[in-house]
Amino acid sequence: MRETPLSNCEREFILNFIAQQKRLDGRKAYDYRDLRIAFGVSLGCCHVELGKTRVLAQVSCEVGEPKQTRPHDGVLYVNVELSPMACPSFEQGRQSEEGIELSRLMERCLKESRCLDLESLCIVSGEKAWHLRVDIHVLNHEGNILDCASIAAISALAHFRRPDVSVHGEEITIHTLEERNPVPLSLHHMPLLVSFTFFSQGKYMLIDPSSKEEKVMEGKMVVGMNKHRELCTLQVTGQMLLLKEQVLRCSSIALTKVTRITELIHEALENDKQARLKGDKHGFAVLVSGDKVTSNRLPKTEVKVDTLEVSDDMGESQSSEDESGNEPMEEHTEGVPKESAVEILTKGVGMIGEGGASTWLDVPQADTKQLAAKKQKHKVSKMEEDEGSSEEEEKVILK
Amino acid sequence: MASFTVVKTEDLAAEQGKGPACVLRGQTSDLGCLTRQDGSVSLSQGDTTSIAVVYGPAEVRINKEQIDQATVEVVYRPKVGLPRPEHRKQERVIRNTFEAAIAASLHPRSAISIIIQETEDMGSNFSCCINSSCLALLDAAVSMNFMVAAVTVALKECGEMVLDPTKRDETEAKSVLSYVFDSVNLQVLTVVSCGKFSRAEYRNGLVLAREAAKSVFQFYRESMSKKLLMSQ
Amino acid sequence: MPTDTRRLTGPESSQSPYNFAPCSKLNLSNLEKRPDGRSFEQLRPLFLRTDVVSQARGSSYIEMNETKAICAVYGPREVLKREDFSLKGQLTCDFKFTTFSCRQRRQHQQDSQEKDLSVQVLEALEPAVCLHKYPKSQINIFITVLQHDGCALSAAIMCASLALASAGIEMYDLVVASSIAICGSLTLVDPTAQEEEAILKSTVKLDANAGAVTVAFLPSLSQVSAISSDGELSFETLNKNMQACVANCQRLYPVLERTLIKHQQELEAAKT
Amino acid sequence: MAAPIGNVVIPGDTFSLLQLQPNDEHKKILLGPGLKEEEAEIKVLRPGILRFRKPGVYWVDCHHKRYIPAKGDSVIGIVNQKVGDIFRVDIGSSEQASLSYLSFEGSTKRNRPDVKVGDIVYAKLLVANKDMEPEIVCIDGYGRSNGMGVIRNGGFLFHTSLNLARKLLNPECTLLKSLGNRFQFEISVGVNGRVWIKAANDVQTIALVNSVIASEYKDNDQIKEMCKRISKAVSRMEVD
Amino acid sequence: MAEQFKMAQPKEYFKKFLENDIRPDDRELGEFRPTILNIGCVSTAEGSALVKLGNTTIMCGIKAEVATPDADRPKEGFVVPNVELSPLCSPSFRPGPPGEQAQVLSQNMADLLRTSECINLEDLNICPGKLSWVLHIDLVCLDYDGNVMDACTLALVSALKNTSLPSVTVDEETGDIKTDPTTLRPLSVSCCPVSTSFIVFDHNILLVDPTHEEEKLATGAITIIAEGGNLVSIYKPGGTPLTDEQMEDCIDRALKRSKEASQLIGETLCSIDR
Repeated sequence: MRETPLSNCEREFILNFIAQQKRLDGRKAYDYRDLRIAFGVSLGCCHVELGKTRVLAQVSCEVGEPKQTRPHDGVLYVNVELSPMACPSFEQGRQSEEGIELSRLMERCLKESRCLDLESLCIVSGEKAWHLRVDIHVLNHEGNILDCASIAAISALAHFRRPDVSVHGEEITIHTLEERNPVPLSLHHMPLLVSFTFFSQGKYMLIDPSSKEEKVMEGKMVVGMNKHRELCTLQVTGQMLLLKEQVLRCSSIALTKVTRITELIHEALENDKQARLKGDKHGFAVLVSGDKVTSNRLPKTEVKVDTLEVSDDMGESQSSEDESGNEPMEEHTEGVPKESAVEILTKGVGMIGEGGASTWLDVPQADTKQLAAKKQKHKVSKMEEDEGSSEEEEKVILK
Repeated sequence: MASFTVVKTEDLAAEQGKGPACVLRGQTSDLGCLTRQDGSVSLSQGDTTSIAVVYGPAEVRINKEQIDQATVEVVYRPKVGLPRPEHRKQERVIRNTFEAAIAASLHPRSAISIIIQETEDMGSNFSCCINSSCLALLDAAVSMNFMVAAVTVALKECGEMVLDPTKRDETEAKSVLSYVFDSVNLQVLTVVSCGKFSRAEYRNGLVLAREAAKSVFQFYRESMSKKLLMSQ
Repeated sequence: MPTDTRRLTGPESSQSPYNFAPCSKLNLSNLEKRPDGRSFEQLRPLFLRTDVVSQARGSSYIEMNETKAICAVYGPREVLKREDFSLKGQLTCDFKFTTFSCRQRRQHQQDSQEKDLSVQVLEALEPAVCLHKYPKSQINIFITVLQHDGCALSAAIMCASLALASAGIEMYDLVVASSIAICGSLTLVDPTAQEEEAILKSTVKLDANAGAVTVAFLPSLSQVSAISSDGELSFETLNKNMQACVANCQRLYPVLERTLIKHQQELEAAKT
Repeated sequence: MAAPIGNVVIPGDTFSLLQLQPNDEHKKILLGPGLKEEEAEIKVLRPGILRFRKPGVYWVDCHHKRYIPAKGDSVIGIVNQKVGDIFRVDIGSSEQASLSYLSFEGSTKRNRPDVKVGDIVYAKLLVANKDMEPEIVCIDGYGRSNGMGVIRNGGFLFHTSLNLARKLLNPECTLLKSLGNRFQFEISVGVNGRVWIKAANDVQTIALVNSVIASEYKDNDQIKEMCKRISKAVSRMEVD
Repeated sequence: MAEQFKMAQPKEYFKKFLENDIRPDDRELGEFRPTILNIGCVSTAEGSALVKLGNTTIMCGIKAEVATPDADRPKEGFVVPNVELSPLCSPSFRPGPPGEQAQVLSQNMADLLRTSECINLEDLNICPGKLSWVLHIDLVCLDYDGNVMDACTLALVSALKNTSLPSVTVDEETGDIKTDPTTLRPLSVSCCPVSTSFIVFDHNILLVDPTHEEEKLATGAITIIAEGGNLVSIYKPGGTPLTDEQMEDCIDRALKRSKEASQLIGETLCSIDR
């Protein structure tokens, strides 16, 4: 779908405004929009709101064969979905430039940072291992999907638990959650992505850009880092040059942001844990309070119905079936006589019903042998009775 | 073996906001929860939640253009993995349902697209999808001949019926039926079933679901009134 | 992760149980009778039928004992893309084995052999069709082999030419095809899959002459529209067997002819 | 029971002509958007608030973001591309509107108006029909611009829901009044939910933009309250 | 003349017929097209059937292969149904991967197999955790003239009932696999579900077993799968809302049809064994 184009007046205004060290939503250059992390009822399901940008991440698992190249490791798939849901300009199914870059960066952040101990996911070396899958769905695109996605993904991994497995010889058993508590993944550290956008030859720098700011930006630098100041990715895109100082400055800003966000994630995880322990309500259902003007809530409602038929006795349905035999059906029944409807034309060929048109194997009335011949040519004997083509083939054979 | 999500047993057991068999779980709606779309809503029925958004009447792809009416598109997005045939089937059912509801002839040569994201399937996911889509259409004020409401009923082996079943109920049930009704004369618009059932059971489910549908429609009306009256 | 999200997929890898069975190989060196009891130069009974696909412009069904194929012809249709407009109409051919048509299960996607066969059928038919009569348009041929027991190519060619004819596409002549499998001194007319397989397997230890030749022939013009041979054959053998093939084609021709006449008569009958 | 004028109606609701005007059902009535007559019944197609204007005009005042063109509407469009001698203009409808370069004041084949891609124009819908591509013009019947044309020199464009735009266009609009008491600014509002504002300086402009957006779900007292706060905040910002 | 009329306003054309309760192919509203069933027509498949429902033609072939079962279901085999709507069967299909409709049909087949439980996946296990059968069930449409769903189910069930598997054994200690092609074991199919499809014409008339033309004009459709006296599935994807009476009527007819069709399958199978 076509997206509303950005008008010149918006573009100029935003750039001016940035030049005045101001932002449309009144943030300072290095402010994040407010961040909200929520977890679903299912484990490893995380929903992150960064301002109005929303991302949902879900971790799932299956048992499969490990890669030939790394027989002692489990496998981690990362899948980023940009659908028209988030923003009309995204195409369903087809991966856009943006989408590819996004998944690439997420992979670098999650896989190549080795934040996840894949060896612990191996069940039988070279034969069976856990395949983890992180599906990242962008729900609403108001800018800076990347940071939002990385937060969602890493929190989801931290929140996830996989079923326990035990191996006896060749027998491997996946324990149900009743039998054994699910086990958490061993997460070494939490790498996060922080993106910096640059304007007017890198003169001005903003973090956590809004979608409009992204539209007018000149270039972008993405820093992947964990709270121990370990860099896992660094990527610069766009046509602009950066000074060494700027890069260093960015990394130090990134550090402070990452530390703060990591705290928030841990907080959120803790809250969820407490809620589950206390047996309080948790999951997305709770997010919607219903006191906003645009939101509403319907308490659970008893539904009363006057006496129902006794459902579980077959007799009932039987009888209803019998009645199907008589009057309401009559007008439909002719054409298909009840008894001996089936006509066996030849070995393995039967038919019912008349009327209607059929161009191939049109049997009715005509001598059934013809069809017999048509279907069962292995018996050349049959062919003799058949005129036309089959006579010919007699000739063929005789010659 | 398909990739699966993990849900704690106690969460399945907890049945948050779920009482006796003939109860609709608590519902919450959040209209316009997203910003980039013409209409959006996040709906929850008990722990089952889904987000639906609507664009339209919007630009249509040339190969899908119809000169006499709007083209209705539905995209269903599973939470895990890429869309598979089962989701195609679901899309088809949802699309046909809304093709009947939407007054498409008013906007020829345009597209009305509905995109549904499964966010948490804790039972009766199909109903949740239909209902959220309908609310999203209302939020986008797309012209409709009538509204639709879906209600799921699960039939236990013992013959007991469970309205708006949770995941646990669904797995224990011998069959699960989902009915969709129109708001004008509460006739059956859509039925999808999973598992064997007798004729009588179908009828009983119908009666129960129809009753429940009324309160769903009431919920639609309240949600809309609340939003509209405040913003006039 | 599932590679094909548009189909239902089973386990990643599975194989035919017959891979673990002692394979009964047909011994060609001292073969005095063919497994299906035919003499060496005997053709299989040929059965043909037109108008089998109601939705198609023209269609036909062919059966040579266990080899069964169906073909539908659509068009002339307008070409959608402006750039491939041409004064000469274009003929396309899409050849497919059903997944269950052979001993080993086949994949849904068209494999290299099927692509190859598509081209061969196309080349055999093109000379027979008056393409100059269909400018700016295309004619599509779709062939599906329901069961493969040798001579898929010749079956496909005959089936397709009949389908084209029944579609009322203007043609110079029908195309008849026949094939012969050669193994040293032994020649097998109209070979079955088992025979074909045996020969291809045996190539290594036998002398130069081992393979098969298929000839597509325009009987009334008595022109050869295509020859395909695989395996290794000396020139003389190839030559000799080509003649034999042509002869067989001439014997098959009346069958096609009759079927077509019957088809026309039916049309007339339908009119009145 | 009388028609629920001023109340919320939702698709599928129906009421008879009699309900609409109990006194004399012979009077001619006119059905606006969101309503349709079916077997002597009035059927609601869109959710919204049922409105009535004398003598017999009924319509559903509904709340949406997507613009559906209607003849004579004044809209703000963004020029998307130049094709030959027409401009394709995005007005937020399913199809882009066409704008001939001749339909500007004083433009002739010789002197074409200076319009660049990305410019915003204030224009009127000349052709709006579900089966035809919408066409907009920047001149009235007498070839005068009267206020229409390209909007230049600064300001900021933003998008709102359509009924907020309609609210702003209402001469009784509390928001604009109370803002007007405190700031000096130009505003132009398109019924397609596009609003352009230009105030003394950028800070004020943004302040106004935000207050307009914020006012969507506020009643008049809250709006007044908000305006006070905003003006304070702005004066503070302008100091530093 | 009739042709032009049909071309110009197909809907009116059909109305004219339906006014006197007859359909263009002189069927009554509740009448099926002749159903021809040819079981065991492809000898290269472990099981096969060809179904003709009027012009609509579906061929179903079942290829059995062996594979290692899933870790979480070590005692189960696989059934993998797929419906192929090839460009051969109708001008409306193009070469390439299956379109939406083919996918929906495939899914319907899978759901049918699952809910009707006509195949017990544990029967398809050869050696727990080591080896299981994979039944690749491929349904190829050879002529697309409406009501493909019913034809598919009929073909599917017949082919399954026709399927027999060679005996495969896994050696305990060496773990290598042996196949004995001479001894064949028929696959046990517990039940015989039959689907019946209707379309709604002009918002009120119900037509059973629609042709392609009728489907194009339909304002709604409904498919009911019945097995014995029970219902396996009711599938009404949107379209015109139906009254309860109409639904009941559909169920009646479906139950009736299921009897006839299973009779057809049964007797046809016997005719082979003879």
